[in-house]
Amino acid sequence: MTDKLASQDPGDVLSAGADKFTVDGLDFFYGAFNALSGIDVRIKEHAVTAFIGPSGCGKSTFLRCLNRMNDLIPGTRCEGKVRLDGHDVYGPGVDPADLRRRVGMIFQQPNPFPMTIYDNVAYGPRLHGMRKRADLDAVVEESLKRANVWKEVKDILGRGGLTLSGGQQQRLCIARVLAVEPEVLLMDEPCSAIDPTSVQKVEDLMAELKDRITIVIVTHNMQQAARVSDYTAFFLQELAGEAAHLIEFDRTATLFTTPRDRRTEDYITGRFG
Amino acid sequence: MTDKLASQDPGDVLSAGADKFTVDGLDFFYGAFNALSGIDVRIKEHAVTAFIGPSGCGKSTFLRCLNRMNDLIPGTRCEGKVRLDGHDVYGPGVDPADLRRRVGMIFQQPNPFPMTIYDNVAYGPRLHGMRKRADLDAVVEESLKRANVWKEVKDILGRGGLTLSGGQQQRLCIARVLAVEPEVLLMDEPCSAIDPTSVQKVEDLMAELKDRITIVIVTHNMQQAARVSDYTAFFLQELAGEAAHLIEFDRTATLFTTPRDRRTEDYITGRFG
Amino acid sequence: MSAGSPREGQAQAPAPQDRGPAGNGGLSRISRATHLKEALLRNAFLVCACVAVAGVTLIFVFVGYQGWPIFAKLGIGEFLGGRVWYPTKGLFGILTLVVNSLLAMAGGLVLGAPLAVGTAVFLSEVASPRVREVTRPAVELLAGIPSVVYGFFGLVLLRPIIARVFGGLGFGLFTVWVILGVMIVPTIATLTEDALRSVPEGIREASYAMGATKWQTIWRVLLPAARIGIIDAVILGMGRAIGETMAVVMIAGNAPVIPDSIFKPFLTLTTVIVMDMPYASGDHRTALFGVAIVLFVISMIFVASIRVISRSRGEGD
Amino acid sequence: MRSLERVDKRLTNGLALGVIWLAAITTVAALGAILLYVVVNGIGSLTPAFIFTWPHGVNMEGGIWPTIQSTVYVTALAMLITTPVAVLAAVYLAEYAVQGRLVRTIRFAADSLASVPSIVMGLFGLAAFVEGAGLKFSVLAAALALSFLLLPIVMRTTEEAIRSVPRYARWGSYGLGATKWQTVSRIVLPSATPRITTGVILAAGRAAGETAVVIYTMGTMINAPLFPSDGGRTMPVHLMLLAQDGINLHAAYGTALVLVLMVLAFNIVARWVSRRNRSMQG
Amino acid sequence: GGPAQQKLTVTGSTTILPIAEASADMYQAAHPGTRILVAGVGSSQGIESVSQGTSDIGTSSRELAPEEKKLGLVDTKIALDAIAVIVNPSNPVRALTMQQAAAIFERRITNWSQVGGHDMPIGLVNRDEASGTRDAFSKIVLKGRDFDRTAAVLPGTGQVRAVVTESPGAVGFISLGFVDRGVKAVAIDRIRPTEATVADGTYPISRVLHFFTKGQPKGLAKAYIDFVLSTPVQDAVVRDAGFLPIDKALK
Ligand SMILES: Nc1ncnc2c1ncn2[C@@H]1O[C@H](COP(=O)(O)OP(=O)(O)OP(=O)(O)O)[C@@H](O)[C@H]1O
Ligand SMILES: Nc1ncnc2c1ncn2[C@@H]1O[C@H](COP(=O)(O)OP(=O)(O)OP(=O)(O)O)[C@@H](O)[C@H]1O
Ligand SMILES: [Mg+2]
Ligand SMILES: [Mg+2]
Repeated sequence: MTDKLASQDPGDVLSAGADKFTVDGLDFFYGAFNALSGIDVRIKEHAVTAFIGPSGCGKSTFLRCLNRMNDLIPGTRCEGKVRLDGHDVYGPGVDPADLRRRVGMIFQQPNPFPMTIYDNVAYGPRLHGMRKRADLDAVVEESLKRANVWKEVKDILGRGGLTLSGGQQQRLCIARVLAVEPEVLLMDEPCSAIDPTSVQKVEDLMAELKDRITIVIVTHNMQQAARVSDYTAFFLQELAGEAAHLIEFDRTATLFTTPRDRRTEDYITGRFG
Repeated sequence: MTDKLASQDPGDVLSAGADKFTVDGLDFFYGAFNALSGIDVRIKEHAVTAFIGPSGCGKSTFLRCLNRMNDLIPGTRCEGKVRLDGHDVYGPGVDPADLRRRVGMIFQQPNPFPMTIYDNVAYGPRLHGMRKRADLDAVVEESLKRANVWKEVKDILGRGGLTLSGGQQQRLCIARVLAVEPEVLLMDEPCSAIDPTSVQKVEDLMAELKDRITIVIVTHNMQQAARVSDYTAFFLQELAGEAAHLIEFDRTATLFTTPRDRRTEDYITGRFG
Repeated sequence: MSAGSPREGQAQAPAPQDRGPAGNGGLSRISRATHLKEALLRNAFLVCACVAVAGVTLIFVFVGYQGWPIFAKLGIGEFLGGRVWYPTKGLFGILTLVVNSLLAMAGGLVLGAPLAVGTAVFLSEVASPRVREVTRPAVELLAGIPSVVYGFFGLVLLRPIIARVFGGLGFGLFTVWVILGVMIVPTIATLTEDALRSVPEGIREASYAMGATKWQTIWRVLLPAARIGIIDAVILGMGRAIGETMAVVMIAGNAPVIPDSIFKPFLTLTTVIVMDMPYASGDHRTALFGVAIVLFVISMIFVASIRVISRSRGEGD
Repeated sequence: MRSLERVDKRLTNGLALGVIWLAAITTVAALGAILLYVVVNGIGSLTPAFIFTWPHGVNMEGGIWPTIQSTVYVTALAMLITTPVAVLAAVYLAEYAVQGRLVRTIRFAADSLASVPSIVMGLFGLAAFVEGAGLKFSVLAAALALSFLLLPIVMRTTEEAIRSVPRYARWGSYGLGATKWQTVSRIVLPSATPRITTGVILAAGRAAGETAVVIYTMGTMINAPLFPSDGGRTMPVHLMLLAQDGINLHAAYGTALVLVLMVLAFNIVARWVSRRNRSMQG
Repeated sequence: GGPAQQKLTVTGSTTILPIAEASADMYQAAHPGTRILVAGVGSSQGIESVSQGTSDIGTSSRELAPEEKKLGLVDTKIALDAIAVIVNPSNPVRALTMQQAAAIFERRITNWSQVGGHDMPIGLVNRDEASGTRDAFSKIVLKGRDFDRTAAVLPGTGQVRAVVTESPGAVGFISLGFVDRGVKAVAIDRIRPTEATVADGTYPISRVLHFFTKGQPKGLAKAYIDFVLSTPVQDAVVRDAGFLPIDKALK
């Protein structure tokens, strides 16, 4: 029944814009444990899509399927199709490193590298072969500006990235990703470990970025999902130890006001989780 | 302003029953970091008091002040008065070990000792000098029954406590505490690491126990606070790095339906945290 | 107080043995016996912990007492700076031995440190769990093999091979380098692996998520992030190499000169003790204890520099 | 251009990972070579007669029994002296000590002790125990000198073992009104015992293989020591003398093999203890 | 009855230690109840302690010095030690003069071509300072002058032999009894080292090993010395230790 629902939705919702990611019948396994089953979803270009659901329902797992971060965990397996602009992400010969450059990722815990702020941002461009100091300077400034943190750090670019406050660190991490010009930005609970003022700044940032970048955000905070996203996907693992499913996917406004599934409604009204 | 509020409340709320704990002007320090400031609160006998608030606001810290568990962390300091039945808990010469026997504690992570189920429960009575096998047998059975876990373990008392499921482990830990007949039970997010069925059992348990024991529970789950507690205290650390305060303390029904402080309202309606 | 007062609860409680005088609903005091016992135990443990301090002091006192006269007699400059070690002629300058020890250590490090760091990176970043299951015990076993066995192996297998390939007798720096290089691998590798593992997982993920290859992540993020730990490990390896005795004595050739080739025999600070102790007496024996003082001081310098480096990290980022 | 760069990146990655593999293979190969060489050459000597009889003759023909006995004796005695002191010291550091000058001094001393070259420890034993305390060349003098060498090793592994006991387990005990010593003795130490045991066994392996310390404190006399005041010759010392002499290499190979097997056994037992522990907790 | 003393102390030369120890073991095994303590403390110390009476037998690998002659010590020669200069069998050099041998070990000659061999650098192998063989070699060949200090210093006869066996350019010296087919003993001053040339005293690098007693040996001391001189010990123990039996020389 879940599958039917999920495969019905796209039709309705998809009319709105181009699909950046198309996921069909995705199953994911940690060893023998089937964490996700039969996920079908379309992620719209230049929009913010939120993933919500109780803890452990596989939101992060699914997010990490999109840029093949799960490849790094030994013993995991992904079945089904994930397409980026129509190209199979798991296709033969696809370079996951290049994929990850195009599909950037922000984590719950801000994780600047233990190097200077400048080097943090320059890391990506350098990886991909940029060497000239002037070019790097330009990219660093531009990225920090886009990440809304330039003003705070412009005079201390030589300081260690870890000396910043949590919220600044998180924006530094965003700047670091922006420096490699990703097309998609995956954010896994980017605001749950930072202070309210910084949360505000990050949320503003997302609104600005989505003109040029497709954004997917996992959040526990329903208010946040409602505030920032255009589309929302609700995941649920109904029984401990069983696979999680995508229960409902819709425009955020629709999903929060008139959820079609009773379980979605229970969740967003706080009846469990 | 916060202080004023907190010191006004007791007057209203306290009329209802006897105070088990009276806390006045408590300040707590981790080294130089002032984690809690100016906490005044009265904890009612034979009632369940819930502490709520965002992560890091000092709920656990405050709980651990009540039975001096913080003494175990080097470099910590507690100022102000904490009275149990009117006696100063931090008074000179007070035996923290005996205090802790009277004020039992349950932790977020179930923590059975690496010994048999029987020995886990007998540990406390043995510490305090009980030696006779028959007495111990009686206490173990009685405690496991009161903790709602006797049926599940009565045939495997000789098995290691760590072989039980998480939820059973947590109830075993409760039995272990009940075996030393505490007057107060401090529970620090006792349900956040266990399965829903066990959560149900633990909540039922609290309702049964409060006839004889005063219960204080820290929880992240507002629904749970609403379900199980008679009184609720809301803590908040308004700025990262600053001390947290007690924002509001009231009967649970009142606090959840008509919070007096806007911050309390924001929190319980999920506007932050 | 109401009916179910705490005193009732207590009545059923197993009576604690040493409940203090105020047990009657108030808070009991710590009993004298408990207090004494805890204090006694605490101090007993403290004494045990101080055995380590006593050990270092005793070493300093005893070895110092036996060896100091040579410094007094020759003067520190002549003992440390004298170039000729010729005990039967009454010449006790150890500069040659110091230089040889440093040469042996440096070469062992140049061979061993990259091997060890490579192995550590392999264990922590490259190996699949199954391969790691085999490799790590091998590294640990390498640490368990007694140094006399290394020496024996070097003497009977490696030395003849080197003699055949490079000519000469097979004794010399090169042979020692190879053996020391292998011997310090476990020391450096296990500590480096620890350092790499303590780099937060998030940093690894962040790097991969930016499109870095495994090697880029290792080279640009992990090794720099673990660098303090790696430096510590290398210094410990240096200590191990310069203090190594039994393996070196069998393959060094023990000529008390600075060798003019890496295939020529040489004598070090540690091996001079093994070679001469059986027959040394008088000033000669004192001088050997003097050499022990020098070795002790060198090892203390290594330990102290690890301290300093680790502390500077605490203040740095 | 971008794709060229990608090829270059991949190539570097492949090459570098290849070098890392090579490093690991070299390390394992070094171990393999040593073990193989010792086993192949020593296996022929490994007869009951070799193990259970006394050496005789000028160049030490016959067996190595007294050296085995000496090794086991001195190792056991050293562990007996070291273990309680080291464990209690570690209890102090992990459970009682407050960060401060004293603890820093103790840690610095332990680190220094751990890095004292064993030849220096040997001379120290000679000066302090053999001559200073008048113990002569004896098992006791050797065990004392060895225990200074082992103390920091056992201390460190024990402290790690104690620290790895989850603090929740401690809290559980304190929360029931246990005193510090009750918590340490009934919860912390029992939980840490398997790891402590592993550390002690590994340290024993170290003691059994030690040469420089023993040769100056126990002497080289072939003897089957009965009392701690007796001297003796351990297997590593025997191997060293045989190797230096270079005449009876058969016996040397045999001794090396027995020594390596003994150390191997220590390692395997240690591994087994820790594995069993892991599976019991899991 | 048996010997008057049941305990005997033998101290002195480390060179003789293997003989003294092994024969003590054998003697004690054959005569339960006797106890023979053997210690290697050096020849001088052995001579001193026997003359002072702290030990019953002093062993020495050198002759008595002039002032020691007055101490009233009785000499029993117990073995011959001849030292062979050994080279790799592939080395064409078959003979050296005493001067050449000395020059080689002082590194005044550094290439085999200087003594009629191939053009090959000489690899010197020396023994450690504690070695009696080195001491004797230095006295007899170098006349007390210094060994070259860059030579490899090896702590055992077998090691010297092994190194010379493996390295074409190596040269060393070991007791004649340890010469085997892996090495070649060169003639010195045209005399090849054999048991015969040693016994008749024509081979120049040899010495006699002594037991000294204060007065004529009596009791257990005499029994022990006789045992050492008996054929089984001379043929097994003395040869095992690398020395030559004394009877070949004196009988
Ligand atoms: N490395 C792993 N190995 C095995 N199982 C895993 C691993 N990581 C996650 N899981 C399991 O997969 C399921 C989904 O986990 P995931 O982290 O994706 O959930 P989530 O929705 O992101 O939860 P949260 O909101 O707590 O972050 C969980 O049951 C989890 O226990
Ligand atoms: N041992 C400690 N040393 C120093 N600071 C600490 C320590 N434990 C907690 N803190 C700090 O004290 C503050 C309060 O922590 P506490 O654990 O009491 O919060 P909490 O409300 O229980 O949070 P949570 O809901 O996440 O459990 C936090 O800022 C925390 O970082
Ligand atoms: Mg997640
Ligand atoms: Mg908490």
